[in-house]
Amino acid sequence: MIELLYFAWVRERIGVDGEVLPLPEGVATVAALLDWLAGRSEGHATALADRGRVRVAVDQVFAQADTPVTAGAEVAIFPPVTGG
Amino acid sequence: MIELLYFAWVRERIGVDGEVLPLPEGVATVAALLDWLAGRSEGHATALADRGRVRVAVDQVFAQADTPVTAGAEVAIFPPVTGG
Amino acid sequence: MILVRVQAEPLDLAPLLPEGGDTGAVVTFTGFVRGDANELGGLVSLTLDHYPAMTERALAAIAAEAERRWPILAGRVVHRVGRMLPGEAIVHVAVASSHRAAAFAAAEFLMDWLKTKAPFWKAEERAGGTTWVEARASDDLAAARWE
Amino acid sequence: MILVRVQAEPLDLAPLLPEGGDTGAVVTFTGFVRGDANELGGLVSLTLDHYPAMTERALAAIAAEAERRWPILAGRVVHRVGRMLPGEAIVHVAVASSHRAAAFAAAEFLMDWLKTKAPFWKAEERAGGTTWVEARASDDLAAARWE
Repeated sequence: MIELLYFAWVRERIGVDGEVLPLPEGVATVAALLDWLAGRSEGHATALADRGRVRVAVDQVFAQADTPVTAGAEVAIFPPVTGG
Repeated sequence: MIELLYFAWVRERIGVDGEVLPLPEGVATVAALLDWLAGRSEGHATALADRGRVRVAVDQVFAQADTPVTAGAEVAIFPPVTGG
Repeated sequence: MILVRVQAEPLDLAPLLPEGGDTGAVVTFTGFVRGDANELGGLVSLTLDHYPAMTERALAAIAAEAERRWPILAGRVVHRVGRMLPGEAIVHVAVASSHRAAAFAAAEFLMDWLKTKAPFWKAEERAGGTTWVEARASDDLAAARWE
Repeated sequence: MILVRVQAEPLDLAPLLPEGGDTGAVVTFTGFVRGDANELGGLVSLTLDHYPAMTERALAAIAAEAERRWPILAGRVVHRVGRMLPGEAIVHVAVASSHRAAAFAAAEFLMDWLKTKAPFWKAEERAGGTTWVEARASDDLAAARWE
């Protein structure tokens, strides 16, 4: 399983705070996970339409497109941060 | 007349807070005033021995060697500042 | 040692005072909610969303990097979350060091990295509705100065 | 408007809070007397001498230059004079602006210029006697960055 968490407008577009899913077959990186997620619902597709505007953290650390995703990971997806 | 004011170690070496003197004949600039003052006493000579370590303000504005000094001026002589 | 904290309560802006005899300089930064009266309707409120499991960890990493780069004697980074009103403080950073150059640099670094590397998101409530604030390219440039 | 003040009394370090809705950033600098315990005998006291007729005028000129360079909404520059003890504040600068880059730059500028262009002199009292502090070349270099 992997735990997905969504924040800010990513959460609003997808419509849930997060979800727990089996790691999809053939998905081993952040990029592959986003590709797979975008096909999951219209909300997911809208949230992930522009990958340049989406950031990902794996196990609470900022990740890149090629960062590995394995079973048990916590994967957070959100817009560029705007705190401070 | 001119009013001379001394601060920090310039004051301590000269031995007074300040003095009021007639503008010496032939003195028209800061540099000329310092040359004249250095001959006034041993304390003055010691205080002004190294001109590179002495700063001057004329009428409360930082002055250069060629800044004019005229009768009625307030001339302050002090080390490089160390506030803050 | 820089203390980091995330809280829903209003921030305490009491000054960071020297402990021990080595502190010669304290620099603070405080970010406030602007009212933006010039923009349509002004700002009603600002809500800070964050990623709780990651936030303090990210702030601690930023603080550790500052301590690696400058001789910091004490410091704090406190970020507020939840809903706040114009004039209220969003974030407060304080750094104590022996000399001012290090204190200024570390405080500015902490803010620049926090702005781009800590998982907070601002939503602005105006008369016309609530919108998520867009990240600013100038913040990325400011953070890149320290790479 | 930056208020400038010279006083013999201990400095008030209460935070500068936003007035009106445009303030997004406040940066402060506070300079403290260091105890210098590592140096022979440590520091007993620090005495700040100044040139009263010139001091506030010089500070006002420095503040005016900062206001010419950055969009400053409010600020203060307060310098203490007379005798003070380790841990006490010597100088406090606060700058409010809409954005952090201006607030940081203006506060650092105010300190760099104050250190080199305002008529204050420090005398350090140690067990061995009292000596005038030498000006530091690093302060001249810091001030020259803004020329």
